[in-house]
Amino acid sequence: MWGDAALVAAKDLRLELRSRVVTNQIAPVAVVVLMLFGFGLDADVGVLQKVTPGLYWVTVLLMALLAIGRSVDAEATAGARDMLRLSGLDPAAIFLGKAAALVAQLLVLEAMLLMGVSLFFHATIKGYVLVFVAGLLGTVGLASIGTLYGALTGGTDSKQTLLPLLFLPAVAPVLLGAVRAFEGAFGTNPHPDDGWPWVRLLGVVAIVYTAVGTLAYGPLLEGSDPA
Amino acid sequence: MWGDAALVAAKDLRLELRSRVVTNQIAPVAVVVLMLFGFGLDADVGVLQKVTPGLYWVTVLLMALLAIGRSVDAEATAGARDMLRLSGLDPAAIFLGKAAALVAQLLVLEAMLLMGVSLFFHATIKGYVLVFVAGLLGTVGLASIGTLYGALTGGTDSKQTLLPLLFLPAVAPVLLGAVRAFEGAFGTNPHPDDGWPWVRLLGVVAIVYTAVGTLAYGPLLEGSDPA
Amino acid sequence: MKHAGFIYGSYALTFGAVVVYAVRIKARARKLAKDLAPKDQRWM
Amino acid sequence: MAPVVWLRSAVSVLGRFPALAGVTLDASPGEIVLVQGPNGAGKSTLLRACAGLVPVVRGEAIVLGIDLVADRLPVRREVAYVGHASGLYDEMTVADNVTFWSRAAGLSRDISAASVMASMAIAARLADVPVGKLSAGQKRRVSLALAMSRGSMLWLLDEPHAGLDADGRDLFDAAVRHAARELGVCVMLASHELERAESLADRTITLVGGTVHAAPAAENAPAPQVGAVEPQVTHVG
Amino acid sequence: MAPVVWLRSAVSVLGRFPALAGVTLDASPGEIVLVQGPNGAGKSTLLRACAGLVPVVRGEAIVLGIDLVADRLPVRREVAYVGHASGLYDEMTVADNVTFWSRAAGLSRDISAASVMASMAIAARLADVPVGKLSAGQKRRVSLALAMSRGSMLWLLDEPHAGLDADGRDLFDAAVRHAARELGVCVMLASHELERAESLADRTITLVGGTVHAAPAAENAPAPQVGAVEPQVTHVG
Amino acid sequence: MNSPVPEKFAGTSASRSTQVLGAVAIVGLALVTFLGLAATGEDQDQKNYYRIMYVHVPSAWLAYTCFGICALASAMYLYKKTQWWDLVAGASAEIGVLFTGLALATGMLWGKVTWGAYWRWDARLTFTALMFVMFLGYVTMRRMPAPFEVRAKRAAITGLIGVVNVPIVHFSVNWWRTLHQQATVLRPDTDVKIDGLMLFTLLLSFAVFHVLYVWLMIHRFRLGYLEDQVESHGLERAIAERQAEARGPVPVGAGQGSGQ
Ligand code: HEM
Ligand SMILES: Nc1ncnc2c1ncn2[C@@H]1O[C@H](COP(=O)(O)OP(=O)(O)OP(=O)(O)O)[C@@H](O)[C@H]1O
Ligand SMILES: Nc1ncnc2c1ncn2[C@@H]1O[C@H](COP(=O)(O)OP(=O)(O)OP(=O)(O)O)[C@@H](O)[C@H]1O
Ligand SMILES: [Mg+2]
Ligand SMILES: [Mg+2]
Repeated sequence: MWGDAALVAAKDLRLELRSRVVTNQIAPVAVVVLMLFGFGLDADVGVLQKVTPGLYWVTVLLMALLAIGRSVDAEATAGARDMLRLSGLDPAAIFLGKAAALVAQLLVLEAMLLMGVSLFFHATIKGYVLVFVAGLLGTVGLASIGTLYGALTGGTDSKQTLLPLLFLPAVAPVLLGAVRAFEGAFGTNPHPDDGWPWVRLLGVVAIVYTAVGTLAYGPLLEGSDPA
Repeated sequence: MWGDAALVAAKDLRLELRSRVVTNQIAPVAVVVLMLFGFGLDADVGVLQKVTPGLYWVTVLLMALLAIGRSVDAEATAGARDMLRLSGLDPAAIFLGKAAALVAQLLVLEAMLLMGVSLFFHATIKGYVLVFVAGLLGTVGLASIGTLYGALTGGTDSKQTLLPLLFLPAVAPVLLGAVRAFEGAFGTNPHPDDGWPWVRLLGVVAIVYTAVGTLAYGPLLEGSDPA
Repeated sequence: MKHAGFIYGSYALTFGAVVVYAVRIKARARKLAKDLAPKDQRWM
Repeated sequence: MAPVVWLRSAVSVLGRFPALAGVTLDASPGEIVLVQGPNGAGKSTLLRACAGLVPVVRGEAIVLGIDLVADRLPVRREVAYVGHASGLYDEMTVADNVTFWSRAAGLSRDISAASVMASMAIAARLADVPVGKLSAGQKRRVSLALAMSRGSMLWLLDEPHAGLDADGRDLFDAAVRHAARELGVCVMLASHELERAESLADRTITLVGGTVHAAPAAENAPAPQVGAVEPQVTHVG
Repeated sequence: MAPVVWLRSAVSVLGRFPALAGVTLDASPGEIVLVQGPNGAGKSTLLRACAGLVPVVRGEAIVLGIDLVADRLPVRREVAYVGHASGLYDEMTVADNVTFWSRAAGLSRDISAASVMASMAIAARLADVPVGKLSAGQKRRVSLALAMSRGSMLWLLDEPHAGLDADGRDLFDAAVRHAARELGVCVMLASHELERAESLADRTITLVGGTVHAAPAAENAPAPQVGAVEPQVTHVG
Repeated sequence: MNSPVPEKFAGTSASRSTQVLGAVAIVGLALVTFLGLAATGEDQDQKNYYRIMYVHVPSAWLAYTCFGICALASAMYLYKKTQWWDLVAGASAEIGVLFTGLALATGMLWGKVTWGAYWRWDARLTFTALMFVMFLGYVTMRRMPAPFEVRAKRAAITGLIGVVNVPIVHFSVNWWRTLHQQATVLRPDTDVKIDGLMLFTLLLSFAVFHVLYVWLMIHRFRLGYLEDQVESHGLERAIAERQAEARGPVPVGAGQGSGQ
């Protein structure tokens, strides 16, 4: 199973390396989005700094959506889904592999974005460890939810269901926790708690969704193309 | 030509009605983003109200990006592009039709978002006419720029993501004008001008890009499949 | 001078970038020209 | 009669690969030409080049009196092309697809979706089924029916028999024969089902490595009339 | 020998449409069975049901000793299936695709991509071309080569000849014959190229409207051995 | 069309004219450096930081020139459809990206010393950055493989749209009153406000940067032409190879095309 997961992750990363979409194209977009945020809120620097963690994670969410779109598109055609189902790959391995590839790509993006934020938004990082841990856990959470979400929306028929609405309650705690943790790390949190308690939330969500994904991906991959 | 445009618009809307991607997938994302900002800034209602127009339009922009991706995807397969090229439809009509369908979808989303904003962010709309006109013109600008760049970047190997790279910079004036106009309409503008001057900017951008798109869509559709 | 680093740095950055760019396009031209007959190397 | 398709040393490039490496070919009105050859020989590319979907970058190409080297766009609305992929909107029903594409092609509103479907004997119950749910052959029938309804004088059909059942093949062959014999349509088809295709075709051209390997007749027609084009011989290779 | 495919009044539903409306069928090891029938008859659905891609909702189905009604997932990794669409990654090169799918299928690392490609005579120059750029027939060859390399005892091939050139067909037919005769593989193929397919097949089954219309031999084999399944007769329609 | 290249310059993108231009540019830059860093006096409130101006401002203006020429050449391409105009547009845009990047970088250094931060949310800064990204997109787009006419037409349209950014950047300080320096030299009322030697140095720098531009343009244009030439020679070779493949042994089953 771990071997299979590595195989799938390597495949997804190879697709990315061939197209370089994330590195060459999504990354600049992230920067532009940040600029638009910055300019849209330029009125006063105080507000900007206050909302920096929120803007950061919303940008990450957008990047994640684009990256997930790519990851899903790779298996979007009916033929590709069949191949995957017949491949003999354990669905859990497919899930873990795809999520891992997504985490790798997102982490690179986030590191870049963090530099952008500290340069353009004058964010000063006070807790590096907190940023790192919260970033990692938040990313794992986003990636596993995203991969699940992708399986839900990838098949043609499920588009007509309300399943994608599940995305909403799932992703909200991750983003919220991550924003709060970053507020702690950037020292912009008005509350005295320093962000670490939120990391626990992020950790729980990451673990839960990774577990749910590992178990549920099979049935989802299964059910997503009834025709 | 108007008939052709209506034909294309009706087709795109019909595809949306059948797949419900915008309503089921894009709308929830918008809600997540709004909630995120809401929670992030709830501590201080003053700040929240001050940045509401900015957050509103940034959210609209994100949704527009996703909806445009969807609109481009409809014609993304090699076969569909061929059919469109061979169809005898005037490219200008294809552009106008696709942009119009996009405007229709975005307006629905924006109306929902506006309700969300006034409910959750306690935004009070003082100038309904201003909101309506600025919203409409801003949306037309977004949709025409998006459709244009969709053609520019569609069909290449890296479809969805080169799009934003070119689209976002062009869209900055729209975003800016719309935010300022909404600040006027929400009464949160620190400056005394009430937002109408910005509507002029929005109008100019909408007209310019609709004109450019009508003229340039043919060559772009043409060029977009290098293989 | 106060902040001399920034002032000299900006000059160095500007000239340095231009030099790097110039060297790169010239080298690339040299490399490509190797595979072409002299008559095919120039527009005019 | 002036040839409908007139190619002289035509070259087309996909990526950096010269899929057509100098094709010389004439096809006249009313003629059914079979293009055969091994996989990757360039059959599909040849049909796509004639449809104005792929640029001709060297040589000369005049199709339906339009010079493709100068401007290939006008030819697109004049031809009826069916490729390997259907290009129909999978999420829209058969009837909606047929209506949309017929209107787009400027077909009269009198021609109903049902009558287009009937031309390839597509069951009426399928009208409300999304195209994505159809079987391979059913989808093929829709594509062929749409192409044949365009009233074009040049049909470019890429493996039209693939996916069709015995009835469908007979129906299709009859339609092609009728179009060629009665209406003077020029039909070019690529196929690997040689027996069936050869019995339908008037002439067979073998494409190998992007060039015509063996054509029974020498291609010697003069260049057909075109707006303002001087026939200049630019043989390559 | 126990049949590899053993269906009794099997029903499969696509959306609300019973694409298989009660199919009874046996296929033994070493047998080549041709499934023919009009468009939309359910041939593809039959093959997909046997591959475990479409559920059997009524009747009985035992494939490779696995009861599909109870749990169809385990059969998937046991069969070699080639459908209408290729399912390869268009953006990845041929070699990368072949390597990925072979590894995924658990093939030994000793089997190189080149050797898989060679089994369908895919030109070595194509190894580095993205699959999306291949011609229809070249893509088909890759799919077939991959399926045939899986070492499966049941091959389910949906219109395998479509797109293949003359050489490719000969190569493919020889591979199928070899597998059936020498290795005892059971091959089921759907096809509309009746002459070619019938000469290859041992037996032809005609499917019409989701049921077997005419099978030369009565299907009378007893249910093959399965883990813990009681053969319960649930005939429908 | 092709005239022989002098022996001396074969295999390079240089020529007599570029040698002369290059020499002028080097001397000019040396002069600007001397005047800018040593000869000119201190500014009252800017102290010495303003010296960055002599590279920052000409870089920004040259970027305008580059994108202007790119747009002009793009329009000419759409009108004439010749490779020459396409190459000019591509070369000019690429150099424009370089100098926009330099204006940004030097502006950020300047900002750090005067405003205390590398970046401020100012209209000119934002739009300059957006202009940079847009033309970066333009350059990326030109590199994507596509048939010449297709790529050229697309690039031309993108270039024409992109140039709209130039007036936006230029007038942004008037439209959105903000931090960045208002027009000092190119003011609507021509009442120039700065000291004579400073002004001379700035104008000299402006001129020298444009000489540099011409030099870069010639080299970049020739490189672009070489790239196209190599591509088209590669095509000739590929065509020949494919024809050879066709003349080789006829594949079984493919050769017996007989017709009637
Ligand atoms: C990242 C930061 C900066 C960027 C992107 C930037 C960009 C530009 C651009 C595009 C121009 C050309 C304007 C025109 O004439 O249309 C310009 C001019 C100029 N900049 Fe900056 N700039 C930056 C920072 C600064 C700073 C910090 C200063 C000094 C306080 C400064 C002083 C000037 C001056 C004096 C001019 C000439 C103004 C004129 O005559 O129009 N810039 N800058
Ligand atoms: N980007 C590319 N790089 C290399 N080769 C390419 C590229 N794009 C296309 N090709 C080659 O160009 C040829 C295209 O041929 P085409 O599709 O016209 O073949 P065909 O005669 O229709 O074959 P088939 O019988 O398989 O349908 C193929 O050999 C393909 O490998
Ligand atoms: N959602 C649906 N609604 C109605 N009919 C459907 C639906 N999904 C599939 N069908 C029908 O089910 C049948 C599927 O048949 P299948 O694809 O197995 O045919 P086939 O025998 O392989 O045909 P072909 O020769 O054309 O490949 C078709 O008649 C199709 O119209
Ligand atoms: Mg083909
Ligand atoms: Mg089928």
